[in-house]
Amino acid sequence: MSQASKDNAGKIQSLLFIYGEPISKNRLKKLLELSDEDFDAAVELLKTNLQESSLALSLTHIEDKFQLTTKPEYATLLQSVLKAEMNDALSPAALETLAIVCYSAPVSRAHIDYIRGVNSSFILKNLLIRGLIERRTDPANKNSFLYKPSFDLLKYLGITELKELPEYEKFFALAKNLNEQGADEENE
Amino acid sequence: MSQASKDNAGKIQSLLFIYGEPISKNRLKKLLELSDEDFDAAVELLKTNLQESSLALSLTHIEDKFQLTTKPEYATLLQSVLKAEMNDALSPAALETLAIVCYSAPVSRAHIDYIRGVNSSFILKNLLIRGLIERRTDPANKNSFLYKPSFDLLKYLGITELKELPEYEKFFALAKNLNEQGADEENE
Amino acid sequence: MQYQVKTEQFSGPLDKLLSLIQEKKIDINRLGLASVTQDFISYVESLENVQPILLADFVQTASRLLLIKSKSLLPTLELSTEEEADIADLEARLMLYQHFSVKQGKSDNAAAHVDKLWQRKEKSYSRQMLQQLFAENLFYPPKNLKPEHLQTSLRTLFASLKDLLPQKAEIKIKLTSLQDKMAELKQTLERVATQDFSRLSEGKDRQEVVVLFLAILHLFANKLLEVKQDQGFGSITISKKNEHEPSQ
Repeated sequence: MSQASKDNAGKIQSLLFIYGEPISKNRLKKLLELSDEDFDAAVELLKTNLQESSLALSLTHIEDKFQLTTKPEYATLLQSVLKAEMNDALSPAALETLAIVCYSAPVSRAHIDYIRGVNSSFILKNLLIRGLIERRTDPANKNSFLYKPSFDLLKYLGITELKELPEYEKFFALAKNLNEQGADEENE
Repeated sequence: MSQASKDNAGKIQSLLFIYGEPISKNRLKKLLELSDEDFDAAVELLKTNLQESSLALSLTHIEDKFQLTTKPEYATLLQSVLKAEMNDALSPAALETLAIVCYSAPVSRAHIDYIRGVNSSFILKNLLIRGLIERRTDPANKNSFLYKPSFDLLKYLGITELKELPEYEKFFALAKNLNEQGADEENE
Repeated sequence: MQYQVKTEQFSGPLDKLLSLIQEKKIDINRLGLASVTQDFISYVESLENVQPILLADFVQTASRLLLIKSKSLLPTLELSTEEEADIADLEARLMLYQHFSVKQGKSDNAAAHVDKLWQRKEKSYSRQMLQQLFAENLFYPPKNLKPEHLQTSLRTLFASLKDLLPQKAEIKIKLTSLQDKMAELKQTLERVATQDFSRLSEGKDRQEVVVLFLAILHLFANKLLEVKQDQGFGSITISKKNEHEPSQ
C-alpha cells in the first residue's frame, strides 16, 4: 500500500464525511485531481481500512456514487436515538430562541444573537430540523437568512397569525428596538 | 481492550457521526445505558483507534462534550471545496482574551478582568456572539458565568482538546494560581 | 508618541504599563516601574473621553507608581503595609499579565501560541447537524408547547436585559479631571506663589488628592513649577516657576 494511496484515501474520506450526500466518482476524481487507477486504489484502501478498523463507518457504493455511512448494525440504535431527540422538550435556550423568532419574525440570526448575547446557530439548526421554524434568504443581504415560525408551529400553538400571541405588540417593539439601544452600548 | 469497549466505541462513533454537533457525556451515557467507567474506556479506545488509523477523523472534546471532526491536515482541501470563508482577523484584545479563556477555562469574568486589569465584558460579549467562546452558569455562584472555548474555536485552531495547546500545563497553572489571590478583588 | 484612545479603549493600565516597559527594554521590578512612572502619568493626562470607570483604573495604577517612584527617590520613606501590598500586587499582576498579553512579543507566550494556531489556518471541520435528515419535511414539536410558554420566556429574557441597563446608567464616579486640577493649581499659584501640599490637599478625598499629586507632577515635569521636599515625610512646597524661563 503506497503512501499516495493512503493520502488519497484520507482525502476521500474527509470529503465524504463533510458532504454527507453521495458523491460521484467523477466529481471526486476532479476535486482531488486523480487518475482512474489512483482513485480506484485509494477507494479500495479506504474500504479495507474501514472494514478492518473497529470503527462504525463504512463506504457505501451505489453505481458510480460513494457515500460514507454507518455500518448497518447501528441502524436500530440510531433510529431510537433520533426519535428520542425529536420528542425532547425544548431546553430553556431553545425556547427563548423560538420565542424571539415568533415575536420578531422575520428576523436575522445576527439580531437573535444580539438579543440573546450569545451565538444561536446550533439552536436555530435544531429548530429548523424539527420543523418549528423556517428560513429564507434575506432580500437585503444575500449572505444571510431571515427566520420565522413554520406554519405547522402556528397550527400547533392554536393560532392563525403571530398577532394572536399574548402581548405580541409589546414584545415585537421591544425586540426590534433593542438594536438601537444596543448600538449606543457598542460605541461606548 | 475488551469486546464491550469495542462495541461501545463503535456506538459512540455512530451517534456522533449521525448527529454532527457535539453531544454531552451524560447524554451519550444515557442513550447507550453505560456506566461512567464503561463510557470512559470506550471513549479512550475510540480516540486511540482514530489516531492510529490512517483515517481522516478525530474526536474533539471540551469538558464533557464530544464531536467528530476531520483532522487538521485536510483543511486546505476542505476549505477549497466548501469555499469556506477564511478565518477573520482577531483584534489584540480579542486574541488576548481568547488566550486567557483557552488556557484557564472554565474561568469567570472577574478572573479575566483581574488578569487583563480592565473590564472585559464588551470583548466577552463580542466573542460569545462570534461563537468563539461559550458560557454557563457558575455552579458555585448562580449570579456569575464561567467561560470556555467553543467547539468552533477548537476546530479553527485545529486541536482536539485544550491540552494540545502549547505549554498548556504551564499557563494553566499560572492563570489559576492567582485565583486565590485575586478572589478578594472579584466582585462580579 | 501619539496614542489613539479610540482603538485602545478596551486595553487598560496594565497593557499601557507593559508597553512602556517593553519600549524601554527593562525588567518588571520596582526600578523598572519607577523609570516609566513619568511616561505613564503623561499618558493618563492625555486620556480624553474615556469612561470614568476606566480612567479610575488608570489613576489607581498611577498612584501606585507614584509610591514606587517616591520610594526610589527617597529611600528613607517608609511605606505602610497596605501600600507595600499595593505595590507587590501591581508587580505580581504585571508579571502574570505579560504571559497573556499580545504585546509581549516573545514566542513562549499564551497569546502568541493561540495566534500561531489561528494563523496557520489548519482548521478541522465537522458535519452539519443531522445532515441526512435535513432535506426532509419534518415536524416534531415539543409536547404541550403553549403560546404562554413563549411569552414567559421572553418576559424573563427582557427582564434580565432591563436589569443590566439602568445599572449601567447609574455608574457615575466622581472624578476630578486632571486638566481642571492643573488649571486650578496654576491659578492658585498665580495668587500665592508658594503653596504647601498638605494645605492644598486639606479636606479633599483620596481620589482628589491623587489627581492633585498627578497635576503637580505633570506641571513639574513640564517645568511649570518647582517642588521642594526637605526630608522624607517633610512638607512639600510648590512654587511657581519664573515665567521667563523657557518651558519644554
